[in-house]
Amino acid sequence: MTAAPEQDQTLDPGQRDEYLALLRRMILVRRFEERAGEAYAQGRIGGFCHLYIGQEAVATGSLAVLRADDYVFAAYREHAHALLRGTSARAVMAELFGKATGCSRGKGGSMHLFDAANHFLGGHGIVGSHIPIAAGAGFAIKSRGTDQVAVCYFGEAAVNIGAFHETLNMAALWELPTVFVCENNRYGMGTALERAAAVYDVSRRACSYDMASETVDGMNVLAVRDVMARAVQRGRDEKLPTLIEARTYRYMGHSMADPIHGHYRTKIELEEQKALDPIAHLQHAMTAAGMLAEADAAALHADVEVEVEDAVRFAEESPDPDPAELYADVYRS
Amino acid sequence: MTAAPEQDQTLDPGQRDEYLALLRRMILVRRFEERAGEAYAQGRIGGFCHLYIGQEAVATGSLAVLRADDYVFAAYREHAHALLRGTSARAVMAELFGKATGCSRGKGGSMHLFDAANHFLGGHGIVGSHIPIAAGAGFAIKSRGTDQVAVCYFGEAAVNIGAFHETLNMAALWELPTVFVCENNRYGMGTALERAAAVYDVSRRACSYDMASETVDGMNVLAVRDVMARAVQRGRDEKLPTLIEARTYRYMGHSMADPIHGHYRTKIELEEQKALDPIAHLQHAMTAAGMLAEADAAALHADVEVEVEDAVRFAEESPDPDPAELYADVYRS
Amino acid sequence: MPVITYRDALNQAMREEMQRDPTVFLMGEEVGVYQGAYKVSRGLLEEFGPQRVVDTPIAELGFAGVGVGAAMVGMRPVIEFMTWNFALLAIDQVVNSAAKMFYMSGGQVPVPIVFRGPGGAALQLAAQHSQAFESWYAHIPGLKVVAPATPYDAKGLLKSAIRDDNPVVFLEGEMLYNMKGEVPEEEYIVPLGAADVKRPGQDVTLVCHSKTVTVALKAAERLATEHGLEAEVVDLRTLRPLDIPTLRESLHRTNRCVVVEEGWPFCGIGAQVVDDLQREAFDDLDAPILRVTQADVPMPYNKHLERAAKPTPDQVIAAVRRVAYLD
Amino acid sequence: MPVITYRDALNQAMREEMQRDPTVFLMGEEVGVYQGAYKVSRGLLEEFGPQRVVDTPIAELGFAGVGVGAAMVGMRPVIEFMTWNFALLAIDQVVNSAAKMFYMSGGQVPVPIVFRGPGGAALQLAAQHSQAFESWYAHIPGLKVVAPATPYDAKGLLKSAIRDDNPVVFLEGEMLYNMKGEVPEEEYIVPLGAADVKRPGQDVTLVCHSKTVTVALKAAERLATEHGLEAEVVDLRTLRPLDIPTLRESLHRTNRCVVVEEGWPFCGIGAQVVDDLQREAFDDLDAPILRVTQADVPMPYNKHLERAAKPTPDQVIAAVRRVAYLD
Ligand SMILES: Cc1ncc(C[n+]2csc(CCOP(=O)(O)OP(=O)(O)O)c2C)c(N)n1
Ligand SMILES: Cc1ncc(C[n+]2csc(CCOP(=O)(O)OP(=O)(O)O)c2C)c(N)n1
Ligand SMILES: [Mg+2]
Ligand SMILES: [Mg+2]
Repeated sequence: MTAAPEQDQTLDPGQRDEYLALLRRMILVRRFEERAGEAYAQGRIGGFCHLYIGQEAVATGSLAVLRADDYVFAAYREHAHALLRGTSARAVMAELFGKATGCSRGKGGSMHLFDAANHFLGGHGIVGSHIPIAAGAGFAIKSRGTDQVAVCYFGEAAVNIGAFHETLNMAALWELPTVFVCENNRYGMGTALERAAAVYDVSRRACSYDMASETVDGMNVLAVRDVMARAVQRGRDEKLPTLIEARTYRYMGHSMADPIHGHYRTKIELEEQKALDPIAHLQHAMTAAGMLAEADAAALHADVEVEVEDAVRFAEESPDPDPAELYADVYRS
Repeated sequence: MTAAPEQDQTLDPGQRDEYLALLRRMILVRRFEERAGEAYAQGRIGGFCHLYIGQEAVATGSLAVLRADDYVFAAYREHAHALLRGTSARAVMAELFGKATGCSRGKGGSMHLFDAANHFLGGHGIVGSHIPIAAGAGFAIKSRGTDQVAVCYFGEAAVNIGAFHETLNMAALWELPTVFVCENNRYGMGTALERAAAVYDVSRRACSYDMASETVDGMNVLAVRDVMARAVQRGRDEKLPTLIEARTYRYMGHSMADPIHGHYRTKIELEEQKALDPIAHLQHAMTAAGMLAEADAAALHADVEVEVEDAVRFAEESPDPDPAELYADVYRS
Repeated sequence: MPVITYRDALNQAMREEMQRDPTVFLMGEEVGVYQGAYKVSRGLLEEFGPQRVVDTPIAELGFAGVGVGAAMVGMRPVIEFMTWNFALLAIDQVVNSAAKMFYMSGGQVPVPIVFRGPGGAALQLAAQHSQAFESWYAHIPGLKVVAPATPYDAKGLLKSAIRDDNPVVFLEGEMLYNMKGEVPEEEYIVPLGAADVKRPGQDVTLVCHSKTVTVALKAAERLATEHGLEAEVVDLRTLRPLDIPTLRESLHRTNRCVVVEEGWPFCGIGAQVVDDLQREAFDDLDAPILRVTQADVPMPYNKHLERAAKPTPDQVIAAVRRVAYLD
Repeated sequence: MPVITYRDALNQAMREEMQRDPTVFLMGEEVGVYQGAYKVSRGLLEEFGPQRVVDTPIAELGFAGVGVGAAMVGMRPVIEFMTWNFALLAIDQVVNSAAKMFYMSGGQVPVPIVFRGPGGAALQLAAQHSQAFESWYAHIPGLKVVAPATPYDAKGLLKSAIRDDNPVVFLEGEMLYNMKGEVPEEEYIVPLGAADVKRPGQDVTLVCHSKTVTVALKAAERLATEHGLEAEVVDLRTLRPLDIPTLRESLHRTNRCVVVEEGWPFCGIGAQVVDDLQREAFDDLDAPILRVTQADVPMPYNKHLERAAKPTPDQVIAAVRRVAYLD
């Protein structure tokens, strides 16, 4: 039931720049989340805050193959998706701090990041609710006859809810260019997938809809990228949906309020999974292949550090929304 | 996509009494429904009234193998299920007439027949809503450790709704002794299954839950009975659920307010299906096998006629509920 | 002026808006091939094709969500619920997604969508099919809620709703679909948020909407001829935002008020009208405001019980006589 | 008397009822292995085993329906919604199945079930996680609706709810789980349908429930010390059926009333209280009844905006001064 660790792909020297970009993005996400966790502990971020640490390869690999005009929808564990979609670390961090400069102007918070200019459309807090919403973007694309795709990220626990089923049926029936990316990190809060689902393989659920599906090692950013590339192509060219199951793991508790391990999973399991760290994985492979000098790696980390610290400072120094904002944006006039 | 007409089973002379009973029950249902249709046309039945004509073999064959202590749940096309479960034709007809002597005391009507003494628990009007409810009875059975089963009847259009998915997953995961009988009559109102579902085979949906499933010719009462017997045994002995898909057809419009054919299906298709009439099917087979003399058949029909006419008269002559009933039964004190 | 049904008025509104704006589409159960469960969408599939008149599986939650997503990326979906009873399955999308998206995105992502379909009781459809959810939707900031009573209003309000940039809950009366009334040939709209005085009067204000406008008008006729009282009948038309100024103005003249609605009493629309008016017009009130509502029970099937459960002109007249201190 | 938290009071109620009656079971997300998302069910899995403390998939509609079915055949399910926000997905089962079954079966099939979980806003959970749906459930005949404010009431009311033969919607306050209060060691129950005067007074009646009881009590203290006004604080405890006699009796003495609630204003609980009181006690009212509610907006994330959206003692004091014609 563990994420099947795939063979290391042999790295292609011609793709060094791309590898480097992927590595940097994963490090950015990791560092951003670590700092968000610290800020939360200091009381500067409130509410629920769900970190993405451990799962970086999934969003990084998959979002790398999208175009700017595609649409992206995510759940509440979505800081990474916003960042990788192009929202600045400043705007995301400021949103977590509830500031007027945040990407949702301080009104959405951690669970409701939006960046319409980047076609990043949330940030949804009700499990499964954004699955039909993403299919709706797919429907609009099909209506207009463009070759965009809509992409939806959700956890494995969302697969058992009605909205998943209703949507996958419609997406397959109507042939909507939508990619459903299930980030199977094995737990929905404290419930292991095998205690919530009669069938462990999420990708097998596609059988009920005659939908294309693939399972991928979600700790391997290159594998994710390649699977996603196929799914996106299927959407653009054939106007068909795909269900992707990325087997991954979260290293933190469900949210900042929850324990990292305890009743529902063991410390040993956690350590085993940490050995599969997606960032270390790529970094070592590149180093081994002579594509990344020690100094380059250090520079990468330092560079990210600067970006994230700048984001924290920006968030701290930004103003709260004007009190009149309370009554703004209820209706559009 | 038609109901695969199965080979006629060779009839077993030792089972003549049982065949006769099944035949009589199907004729009772048919005649009851015809009379209900007439009464509706005369304005003596109101609201929505969904007739079961054409589908008799499904409820008749499957309910024949249940015990009195099993629980049965149905949707709004459930006159047959109530009758076959043992509610008198009088009590069902009186309910359709809205009378105090009806099985729901005139408060439920055609869509909400209940007979708690017979463990017939509705009569549900929201598509799919009784699927988890039936699983709840299965859950209670399992909790108490008895060997009853809960049985749920629903149409093929209900398969696309979230409640179906959520329930089948839980029933399989928790191993609930529940039989899900999908009456695939090919249409949900005016929508053919292939226009609503990415996958035509309802029984294939069991793949998402690792649940046992079978497809059966729903125009053949004996085939239905045998498939149901296996499913019930699986529930009683192994405490496991089953999904049965019975391929059948309705000869009337969706409800009395709807056209029999038109935009959504052709008259030719209807005639083709009428050639598969489940009652004629069994009656001819029995006659051919020398198990049913012409006179016996006539007596059967006459006997049913008396029962149904008596029910109509009873319903007509019964009183309306007392006006005070309006405020009774909102709460149990 | 042509006289057409409420059903056809709604049909015209959708047809005209679909002709005018290619981003408008209609989606729901049986809206296409079957021409609509209540034939409101008759002919639209033939005119606009299956990409704009979309038959769905029975999956209220799913197709409401599809509508929300399409609206978020610039379409203007009209989502038909076969009846609002079934919309309970989709209510998470209406409330948690549609109503909140613009606000929680900090004003970035409007959701211009109309959810429409028949609500309230028809005839003998019993408990699960006879419910009026006006007050539920009107409770929710972010939604607009409309409930027209006449063909004219139905057409003009639906056109406004489709053009509105916010999610609009549009509650039609199943019992009104066959109602006839004058509808101009020329294009017109009725703005959201404006009540309409359907009958002037100075003795008592009858507040109503949707099906109960007829009930109130019938009561008003009999009040005039049999009781010598002239009732002013105010049709709310839009329930959120509520047109308080029109109500206040009427109450200022009549000093008495009865609210008539089809829904259950507890926390119904009438309760809010009472709350607003006793606060904003306390000194104008010569008597408590009374309400006439559905009986506080699930709807029974039997037709006599059902009739007794529904608001009637008799009940309105009795309430008016009480607020006029005649009984 | 032992002092325990509201959380533990609820826990005791469930434990005692499960010990007392083998048909009682608890079902919901994370109620077992994880000990409850808010730890209300701590220790119950260990004591009663997995057939009576049942972890579910995320499938609110499905497991609510499973509860309804189990109740129909004689069990007494307690269905925990992790929060009432997610119960929107299950509301069809609560309203169309649970609330109507007894009626539409002609009194044959009772549904003794409790739906419980935290409602209302906690801290900075933003629009989709900060909603108080009291008035929605209270709108529905066939449901009883309970919203306790103290550990004592929480325990006593939950025990009554579990023993009740009707579906009960039991709304807990997430912000109240850590609140401490005295709870007797001996068995007791608090009957459904009875309000409780939490503080006597003669100048104004403050009507409240759940979290706003604290708000009202704080306001009352300051009204007494800073404004010379003695407020009577009436905690509704049960919202349906509503204890009108207790409210009337209070208003008869105070002649002034302010209703405080956590939900949105439009068609909120306060609207119904106003409707009832202006009708039943019109002549006792010296001023309009005012209401203090959540701001009529989806809940914003920013903590200052959030604070401004919630009802506060300051707002209550301002309203009281207005109904006392001091401002
Ligand atoms: C409909 C609904 N039910 C319950 C919740 C509470 N909840 C929030 S996250 C979560 C677990 C989801 O797990 P999964 O889908 O696997 O995503 P992950 O958190 O692992 O990324 C739950 C139960 C919710 N937000 N929405
Ligand atoms: C949730 C819901 N949506 C829509 C309806 C309206 N409706 C009643 S029956 C029906 C078709 C159901 O078809 P199927 O499940 O195949 O059963 P059949 O009528 O063929 O027996 C529809 C759409 C409903 N009752 N409930
Ligand atoms: Mg997960
Ligand atoms: Mg069907």
